[in-house]
Amino acid sequence: MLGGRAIKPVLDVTDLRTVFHTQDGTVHAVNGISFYLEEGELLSVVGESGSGKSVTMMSLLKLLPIPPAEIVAGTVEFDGNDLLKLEPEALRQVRGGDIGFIFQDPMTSLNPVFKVGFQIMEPLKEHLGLSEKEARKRAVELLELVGIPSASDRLDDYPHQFSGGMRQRVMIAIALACDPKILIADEPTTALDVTIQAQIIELVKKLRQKLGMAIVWITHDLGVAAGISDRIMVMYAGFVVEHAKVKDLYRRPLHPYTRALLATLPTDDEEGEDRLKSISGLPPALHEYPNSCPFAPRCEHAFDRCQKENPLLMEMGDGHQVACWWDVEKGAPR
Amino acid sequence: MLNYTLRRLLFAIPTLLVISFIIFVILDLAPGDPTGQLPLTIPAEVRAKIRESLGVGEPIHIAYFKWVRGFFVYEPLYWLDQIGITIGDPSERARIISYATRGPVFDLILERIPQTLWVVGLSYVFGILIALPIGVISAYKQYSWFDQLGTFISMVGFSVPTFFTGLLMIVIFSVQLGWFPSVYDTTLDVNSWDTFILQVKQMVMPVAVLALYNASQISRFMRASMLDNLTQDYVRTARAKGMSEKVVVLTHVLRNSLIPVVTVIALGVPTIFSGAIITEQIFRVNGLGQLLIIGIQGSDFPLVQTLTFIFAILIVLFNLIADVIYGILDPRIRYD
Amino acid sequence: ERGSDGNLNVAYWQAVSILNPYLSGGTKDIEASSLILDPLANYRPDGSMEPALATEIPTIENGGVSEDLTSITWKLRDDVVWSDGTPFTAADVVFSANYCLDPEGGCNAASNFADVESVEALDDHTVKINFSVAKPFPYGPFVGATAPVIQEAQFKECMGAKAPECTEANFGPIGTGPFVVDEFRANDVVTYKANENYRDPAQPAFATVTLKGGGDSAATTRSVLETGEFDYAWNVQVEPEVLDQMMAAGKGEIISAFGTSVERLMVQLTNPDPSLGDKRATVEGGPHPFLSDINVRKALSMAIDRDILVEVGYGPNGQVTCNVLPAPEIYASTANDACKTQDVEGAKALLDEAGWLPGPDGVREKDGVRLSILYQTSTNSVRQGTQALIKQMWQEIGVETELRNIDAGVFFGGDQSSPDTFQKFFADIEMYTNNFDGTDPEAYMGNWVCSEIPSPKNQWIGNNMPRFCSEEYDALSAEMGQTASIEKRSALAKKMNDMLMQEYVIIPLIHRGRVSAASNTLGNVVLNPWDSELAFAEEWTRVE
Amino acid sequence: MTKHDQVLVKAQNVKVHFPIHKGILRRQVGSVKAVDGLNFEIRKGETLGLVGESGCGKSTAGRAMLRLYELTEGQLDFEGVDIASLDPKALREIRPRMQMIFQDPQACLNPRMTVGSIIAEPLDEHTNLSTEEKREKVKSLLDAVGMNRDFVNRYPHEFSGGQRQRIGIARALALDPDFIVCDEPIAALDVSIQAQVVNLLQDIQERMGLTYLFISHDLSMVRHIADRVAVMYLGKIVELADKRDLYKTPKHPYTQALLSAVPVPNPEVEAKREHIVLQGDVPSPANPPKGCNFCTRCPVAIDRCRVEEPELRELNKGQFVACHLAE
Amino acid sequence: MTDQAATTTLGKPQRSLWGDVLRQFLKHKGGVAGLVIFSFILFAVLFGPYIHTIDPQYLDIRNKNLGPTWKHPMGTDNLGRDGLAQVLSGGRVSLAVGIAAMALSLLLGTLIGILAGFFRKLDGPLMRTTDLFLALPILPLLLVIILLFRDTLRSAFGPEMGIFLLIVFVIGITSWMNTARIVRGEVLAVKEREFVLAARSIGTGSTKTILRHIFPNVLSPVMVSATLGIATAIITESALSFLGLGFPSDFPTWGRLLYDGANFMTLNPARVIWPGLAISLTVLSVNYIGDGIRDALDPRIRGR
Ligand SMILES: Nc1ncnc2c1ncn2[C@@H]1O[C@H](COP(=O)(O)OP(=O)(O)OP(=O)(O)O)[C@@H](O)[C@H]1O
Ligand SMILES: Nc1ncnc2c1ncn2[C@@H]1O[C@H](COP(=O)(O)OP(=O)(O)OP(=O)(O)O)[C@@H](O)[C@H]1O
Ligand SMILES: [Mg+2]
Ligand SMILES: [Mg+2]
Repeated sequence: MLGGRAIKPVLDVTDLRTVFHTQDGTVHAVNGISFYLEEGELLSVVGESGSGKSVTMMSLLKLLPIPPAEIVAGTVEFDGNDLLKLEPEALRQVRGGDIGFIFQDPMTSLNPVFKVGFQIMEPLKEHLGLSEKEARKRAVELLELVGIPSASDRLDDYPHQFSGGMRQRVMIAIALACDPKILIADEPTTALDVTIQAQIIELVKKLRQKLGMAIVWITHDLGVAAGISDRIMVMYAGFVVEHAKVKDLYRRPLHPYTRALLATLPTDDEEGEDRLKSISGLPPALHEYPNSCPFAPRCEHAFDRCQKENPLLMEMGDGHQVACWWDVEKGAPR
Repeated sequence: MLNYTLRRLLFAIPTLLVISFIIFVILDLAPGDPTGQLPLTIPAEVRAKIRESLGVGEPIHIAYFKWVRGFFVYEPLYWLDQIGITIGDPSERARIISYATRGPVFDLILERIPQTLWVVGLSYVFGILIALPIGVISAYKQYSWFDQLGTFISMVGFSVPTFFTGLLMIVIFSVQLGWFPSVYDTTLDVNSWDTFILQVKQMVMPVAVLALYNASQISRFMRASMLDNLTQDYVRTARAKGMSEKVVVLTHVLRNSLIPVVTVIALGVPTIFSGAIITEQIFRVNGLGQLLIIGIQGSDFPLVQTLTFIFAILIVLFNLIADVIYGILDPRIRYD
Repeated sequence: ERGSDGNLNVAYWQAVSILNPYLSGGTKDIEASSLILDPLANYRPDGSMEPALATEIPTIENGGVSEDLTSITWKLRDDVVWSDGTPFTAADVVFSANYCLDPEGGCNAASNFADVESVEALDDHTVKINFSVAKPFPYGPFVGATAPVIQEAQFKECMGAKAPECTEANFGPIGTGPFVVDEFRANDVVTYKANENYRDPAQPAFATVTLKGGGDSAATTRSVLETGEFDYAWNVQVEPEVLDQMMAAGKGEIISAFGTSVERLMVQLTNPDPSLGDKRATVEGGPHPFLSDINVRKALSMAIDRDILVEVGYGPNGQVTCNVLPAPEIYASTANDACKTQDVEGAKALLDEAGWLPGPDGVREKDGVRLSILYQTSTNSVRQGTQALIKQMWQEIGVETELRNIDAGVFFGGDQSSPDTFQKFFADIEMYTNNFDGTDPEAYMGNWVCSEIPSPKNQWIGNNMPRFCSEEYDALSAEMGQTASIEKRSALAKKMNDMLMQEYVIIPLIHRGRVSAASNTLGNVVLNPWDSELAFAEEWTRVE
Repeated sequence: MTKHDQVLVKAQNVKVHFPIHKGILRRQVGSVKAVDGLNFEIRKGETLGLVGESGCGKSTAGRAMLRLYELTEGQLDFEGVDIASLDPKALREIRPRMQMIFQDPQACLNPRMTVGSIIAEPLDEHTNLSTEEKREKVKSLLDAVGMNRDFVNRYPHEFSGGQRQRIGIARALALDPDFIVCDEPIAALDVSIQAQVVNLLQDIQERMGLTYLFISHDLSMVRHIADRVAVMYLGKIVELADKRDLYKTPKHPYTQALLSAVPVPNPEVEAKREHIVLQGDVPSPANPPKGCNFCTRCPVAIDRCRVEEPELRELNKGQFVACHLAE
Repeated sequence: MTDQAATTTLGKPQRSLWGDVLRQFLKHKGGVAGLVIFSFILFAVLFGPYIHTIDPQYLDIRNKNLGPTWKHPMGTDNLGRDGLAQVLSGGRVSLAVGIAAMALSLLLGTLIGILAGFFRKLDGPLMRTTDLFLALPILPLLLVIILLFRDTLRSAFGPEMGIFLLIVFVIGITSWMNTARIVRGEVLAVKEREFVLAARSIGTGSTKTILRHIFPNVLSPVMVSATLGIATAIITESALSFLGLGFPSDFPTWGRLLYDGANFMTLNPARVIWPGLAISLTVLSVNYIGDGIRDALDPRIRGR
C-alpha cells in the first residue's frame, strides 16, 4: 500500500472489519482498516471517541467480547501467521507474549483483589515458564524499569495502594513483561494528570530506545501524538481518513476532519481570535455500513459526491494518504 | 480492621441486651401456657400448682433479671466449672431450666448441635458447592440453555416449599424404593464403615431437600455477581496478558465475584441454626429448629427465650463477620 | 425369653421431654416412663385392674378397702427389686405419695392423690392410704401409669421445690419396670434396655427399645405401615383413606380400642359479645342471644350427620355417639340415640316453630338476631375437616358459621392473657375431645356443676365450658360422691349424662377410639385405652 | 480591566478539612486537608481559572465556594455577605445567585428525569412560576444553550456528552445566577466537542455578565478562557496571576513544570522543547510534607523549603507566588 | 448525518420514561413470557370462578377423592370439594396476600433503607433496628400480634378482611429487612453521585432530593426484591395457615391446598400438582418479569 516500504512490517493489518450485534441492530465499529507497523516505530492513532480506535486494536487479538462483537473480515499478519485464524491456544501465546497491551483506565484495568506482584508475574509464568522466584526477580526489574521506587516492597501491595500514575506504570510493566515485539497502548495517559502524563511519555520514550519495540499509541490528544510518534493515523467512524508521517500531518493536514481537529485546539497566541473553532454536529451512529462519506454531514467542504460515494484512502505522496474527495490545498474536488 | 471489629462488638452488647429484652416482652405477651399440653383430665387447680412451681407469672422485671443472670452469669460459670475452673459456689447457681424437660436449657441445646451441623450445616455446604459452579457457568454462558435451565430449576427450588419436596422424597425413596430411611436416627454412633454408610444414607434426603433450597438462592447471587464482574476492565487485561480462559474466569473473575457472595453466605449462616424447622420435622432430625418449635408449641418460655437469643447473637455476630469478611476479601475496603 | 427379640422401635409424634411422670402430665412422657416405672396396679385393655407391684387388688370384699370407704390397704410383692438391685419396699410407696403431695412440687398426678390424707407403711410390704373423705373409688393413687412408684433412694433429695433440679433422676429414673433408660435425649429420643432385675425372668422379650419422637402423625404412621422402619406408632390421626392406602403396603396393621374419649361440641350459653368487656362469656353477661334457646341448640344437633363425620375423619376409629359419657359399657346411656340419624327437616321445622325464620340471605333470624355462629377448635386437620362438614350441615338449616382454629398450645393453654383459650370460650361453639382417666366417671361428670363455670373470678379455671348450671345436676353430682355401689353409680352417671344431652348444652359427635399402628412382626400387642399404651410392653414379642 | 473592578467573591483563609476517625471510639485522629487556606478574590464579570493536579483540592475549593461543604475555617464573602456563616434559610435565599456546572455530564444529570424536569428543578425550588411559565422558561433556556426545544421530554442518556453538558449549563442558568463554578466542565468531553462548550460558556458570559470560577486541568483551555489563573498544589494556591503573566513568566517551579508538561500539537516545536519532568506523586493531603508542600517534588528545593512554609506574596503587580525562591 | 439523526429522533413520537421502559421490557423475551403467564394466572383466578361456578367450599362427600373428571377437572379433595374451584379461589387470596405483603415489605424496606443510607445519623440506629427485627422470634411475635389485633380487626373489617390485613401486616413487618439492607447500600452509592450534589447546589431539600433523585435510582434492586417478595409471601402465608394462624381453615389458599394435599400425594396426585404448579408458575413468571423490569429500568442498557 504505502510506497517505499523498506523493511517487512512486524504487523500487517488488511481490511479489518468488526461489527457489534446489539439489540438495536448491528453497529459497524471498524469498517475495513488497513495499516502496518514496522519494527521499532511508533504509530499514533488519533480520533474522537467512538471512532473505533480501541475496537480496531482489540480486534487484532480478539480481545472483544464475542458475541456481541464479530470480526467479519480482514487479516492480521504477524510473524507469518494470520492472528485472526490462529487457534485460541496459539493466540494466547501471542497475547501478552509477543504483543503487549496497555489499557486506557489504570483505575479499573488492574484486578483489585490481587497483589500487584502476582499480576505482573502471571504472564511471566505463563509465557516464559519462569519459576516463582525467577518471576519475582523479573517483576522487580520490571517495576524498576518503569520507575517505581523500592520495587521489591511494592510487589506485595494491592493496586488501590498505588496512585493512578503508578498503576499505569504497573500496566506498562505487565505489558512489557515478556519482551513483546509490539506494544499496543490504548490511551494510556488520558486518565492521568499532565505532570504524570509527562512522566509516562518520558518513560515510554526511554523504553523505546532501550528495548526497541514497535508501538501503537492510541490517543485523542494531538499534542501527545505530535511529541512521540513516527507516523499518525487519523480515524473517523471506523475508517482511516488520513495517514502520514508525523511532521507531514501537522504541516500539511489534508483531510477536513484532521484540519478541524487541529483548529479546535486553543492556540498559544490566544490574542488572535476570541472563539475557538468547533466542529458542529455529532459523529454518526454506525448502524449501517456507510456508502457515503461519514464525515460529510459535518464537513464544510462537502459536496454532492461525498453524499454518494465513500472515498477510499488515496496516496498523496511520501506515504501521506487521505480519504477525501475534496482537495483542500487546491480548494477543489479531486 | 481490628479496631473496627472491636467497636462493632462493643456496640453489639447494648444492641443484644435490647434485643433480649424485647424478645422477653414478646414472649411474655404471647399467649400460651406451659400446662397447655397436659391432658384435659388434669384439673385446673393442679395446673395452677404446676405453673407456680415453674415460676410462671412472676413479674416481668424479676423474671427477666433471673434469666439475664442465668444466661450471663450462671451458665458461663457452670461451663467454666466443667472445664475445671470453679469460681464461686456451684450449688448456688440457678441455671436456666426448661419448663417441659425440667432440665437445663443449655444441655438440650448442646445435644442438638451435632445433628443440626451434620444435616443442616452440611446441606448449606452442599448448597454452596452446587450453587457456585452453577452460578459461574450460568453467568459465563449467559442466556445459554444451561443458564435458562439453571434459572428455571433454582426458581422451582425456591418456590416449592420444603414440606412438599421432603414428603415427595420420602414417598419415592423410602416408601417406593426403600433406599433411604425416612427417620433420622440421632443416636447413631459413627464408629465403623457400616455405621458411616448408615449415617450417609439417613442424611441423603434431608440434606438434598435443604441443599436444593439453599443452592437455588445462592446460585442466583453468584450468577449476578459474576455477570457484574465479567464485563470489568481487568478481565480484558487478564486476557490481554494471555491468560487462559480458565485462569481468567476461575481466578480473576471468581475471586472478585465471591466477595459479595461470601458475605451473603455468611449472613445465611444463622439460619442454619433456626431455619430448617420444617425439614427437620419431616425427617425427624430433631435439631435446633425442632427444639425451638417444640418449645414454642409447649410454651416453654425459658427454652424459647434462650434459643431465640442465641440466634439473635448469631445474627448480630454473623452480620459483623460478613462485614469483616468483606473487608478481608476486598483489599480496597479498610474499616477503621 | 428375656432379651431374645432384639430391638423394638417405637415412634411417638410428640417427643418425650422428661421421664418423671409426676413432673409432666403429657401422655407421651407418662407412657415413655411407664416402661421404667410400675404402679401398684395397671388397667388391662379390657378395663379391669391387674396387680403389678401389689399382690392383689384391694376391695371391700377382700378387706383391702375399709367399709367407710376412707382407706385402702395395698399388699406389696416381696420379690421385687429396683433395677439397681436394691429391694423395693413400702417406704418407696410412701415416699412416692409424699413426693407428689408436696405442695411445692407441682405434681401433675395431684388429682390421683386428691383427698389423700396420709400414706403409711404398715410393714415393709403393706401400705395404707387414708382419705379425708369417703372415696367410693379409691384407686386413684398408684393405679395406672400416671401415678407409679419411684425410688426413695434416688428422689430423696428432690422433694418439693427441688424436684425440677434433679435432672439426672428425672431423665433416668430407677424403676421396677421391664426396661431401664440407656440414653435419654430430651424432646428427641429415648433408648432403653431390658431391666436385668425385672420381676418376671422371661420378660421383656425385647433387649432394647428405641422411642423416637417428632414428626407428625402421618409420618410416624407411614414409618410403621409403609416403610416398616418402626414397629409401633402411637396415636394415629390420619384421614381414613390415607390410612387404607398405607395399610395396602402390608407391613402393619392399625390397632384401636375405644376408651372414653368423645369429640364434642360445647355450646356457649352465656353471651360472648366482645362489647361486654369483663362480663364477656360469663353468667353476669347474660344469656347467649340465640343459643340460650334450646330449640336452636337442638336443631344444631339434629342437623348434624355424624355418620359422615366418622366416615370422613375417623373411619373405623370413630363411632357415632349421642352421649358425652359413652363408656365403660355400664355407664353408657341409650336414651339419646335419636341423634344418630340426621334430621334436617325436623331441625328446620323446629326452628320455624320457634320463630327463627330464614332471612333474605337464607340465614335464619328472629328479632334482628341472626343465627350466625363462631365455631372454634384447635388446629388439627381432621378437626378442620369436621368443622367444614358441620358448617355445611348447619348452612342447610339456615345457620351461618364462621370457623376459627387456634393453636392447641394456646387453646388448651389456659393463659390468662389470651382470649383464645377453651375456658374463656369467646365463641359460640367450640369443639374438642375430652375423656377421663381410668374407668370411673365421677370426677368427669362433676365437670358440669355450677361451681365449675369458668369466670374471671376464678381466673377462668373450671371445666363447665357451656356455663351450664342446674341445681338438679349439682345434687346428682353430690350424691354420686357418696355412693359406693357400682349399679347406683352407673344409674346416677347415666342420669347426669342424659340431662346434659337433653339440654343440648353439649353436643357429642364421635366416640373416638385410641388408634395406633403396629407392625406385622410385633406379637401380643393389644391397644390399651385405659392405661399407658406401653403398660404391657413387656409382653410384646417379635413374630415373623 | 475596568470591567473587572468590583469584587464579587472573596475567600479569606478558606479551609476545608475532612476529619479522619480512627480507633474503637472513632476519635478524630487527623484530617484530610483538602483545602488548606485559600486567599483570593474573584471580580465581577471575570473568569478565574483554577488549575492543578488531580486531588489537589480544586473541586473541594469550588464546592466550598458555594458552601456545598461546610468550611472548617475562614471567611467567604459573596458581595460582602459572609456565606460561610449564613444560616440554612438565608443560604437557600442566596443559592440562586451562585450555581455550579459539573465535570461529568453523565453523572450530574439524574438519568431518570427528563431534560425538562432537570432544568425546571431550580425553578420549582425557588420560584412560583406556573407550569406554563416554567415550560416557557425551560424552552428559552434550551434556546440559550443552543439546544432544540423539542428535547424537553427526552432523557439524558439520549444525548451526547456535549449536549448533556449543555443541559447542565441550562440548569445552572435557570435562576439567572451571577456566579458560576465550572468544575472541569469539559474534562469528560471529546476534543471536537470541547470547543463547542467553551464557546458557549464564553457566549453566555458575555450576554449575561456572569462571573466564572473555571476549574480545569487543561492548561491550554484555561489560558483560552480565563482572565486570571490560580495554580493549586495540595490544598494551597501556589501562584495566582493574570494569565499573560502566568503563562509567559511562571514564577513558581510547580507552575513551570506544569506548563512544560503540556504537549504542544506541533511535532517540530515538541521535539525541541525542554520538559521539566517532575518525579514522584502528589503527597497525600492527609499528611502533607513539612515546609513547602511542593518540596518533595521540587527540582530546585533548598533546605529552607523543607522547614518553612512560603507565604503567598505579591511578586509583581497582580502576580502572587508562594515560593521562597521566586523573584 | 446530524440532520439525519435529528430528523429521525424528532420524527419519533414523544416518549416518556415509562413508555421507554415498556418498549425495552417488551424486548426481553423472558419478561414477556413471564408477563403472559402471570396475566394468564391473574386472569384465571379473577374470572375463572365465573366460568367454573362450583363453590370452592361446597362439600360433596359422595364425590370425594375423585380424579379428574369433566365436572371436576382437577378432581376433588377428601371432603369432596372441587379442586379447580379451590385452586382458583385460593389463587385470589394467595396472590392478593403475596402482592399486598410484598408491597408493604417493600415500602418499609425502602423507607428504612433510604433513611439509613441518606442520613448518616440514622444509619446506626436503623441498622441496629434491622438487626433487631432479624433476630426477633417470628412465631411468638405472630401469636402476640394476632392476640393483640385480631378481634379489633375482625370487628372493623369482618373476619376474612381482618385476617387478610393481619397476615399482610405480619408478613410485611417480618420481611422488610433484606430490602432495607440492599436499598441502604444502593443509596450510599447513589448519594455520592454528582446529580445529588447538583440538587443540593440548587437548594433542593432532603425530602425532595430523596423523592426526586434517590428513590428512582434505587428502583432496580427494589424491583428484584419485589419479585422475590411475592414468592416468599405466598409461601409464608402457607406456613402461617399450617400453624393455624392464617385464614379460617375452610378458606383455600395455594399454600394451604398444597399442605393439606401433601398426605394425599399418592392417593390423589392432583391435589398437590395443581397448587404446587400454580405457586411455582407464579414465582417463576414473577421472577422473569422482575428480570425484564430490571433490565428495562436500567438506563445503561436502555441507553444503548
Ligand atoms: N460492546 C459493544 N457493543 C456495542 N457497540 C460497541 C461495543 N464496544 C464498542 N462499541 C461501539 O464501537 C464503536 C467504536 O468504539 P471504540 O471503543 O473503538 O471507540 P474509541 O475510538 O476507542 O473511543 P474512545 O476514545 O472513547 O475510547 C463505538 O461506536 C462504540 O459504540
Ligand atoms: N468527602 C470527602 N471526605 C474525605 N476526603 C475528601 C472528600 N472529598 C475530597 N476529599 C479529599 O480531598 C482531596 C481533594 O479532593 P478534590 O476532589 O477537591 O480534588 P480535585 O482537585 O478536584 O481532583 P480531581 O482533579 O481529581 O477532581 C483529595 O485527596 C480527596 O481524596
Ligand atoms: Mg477507546
Ligand atoms: Mg475534581
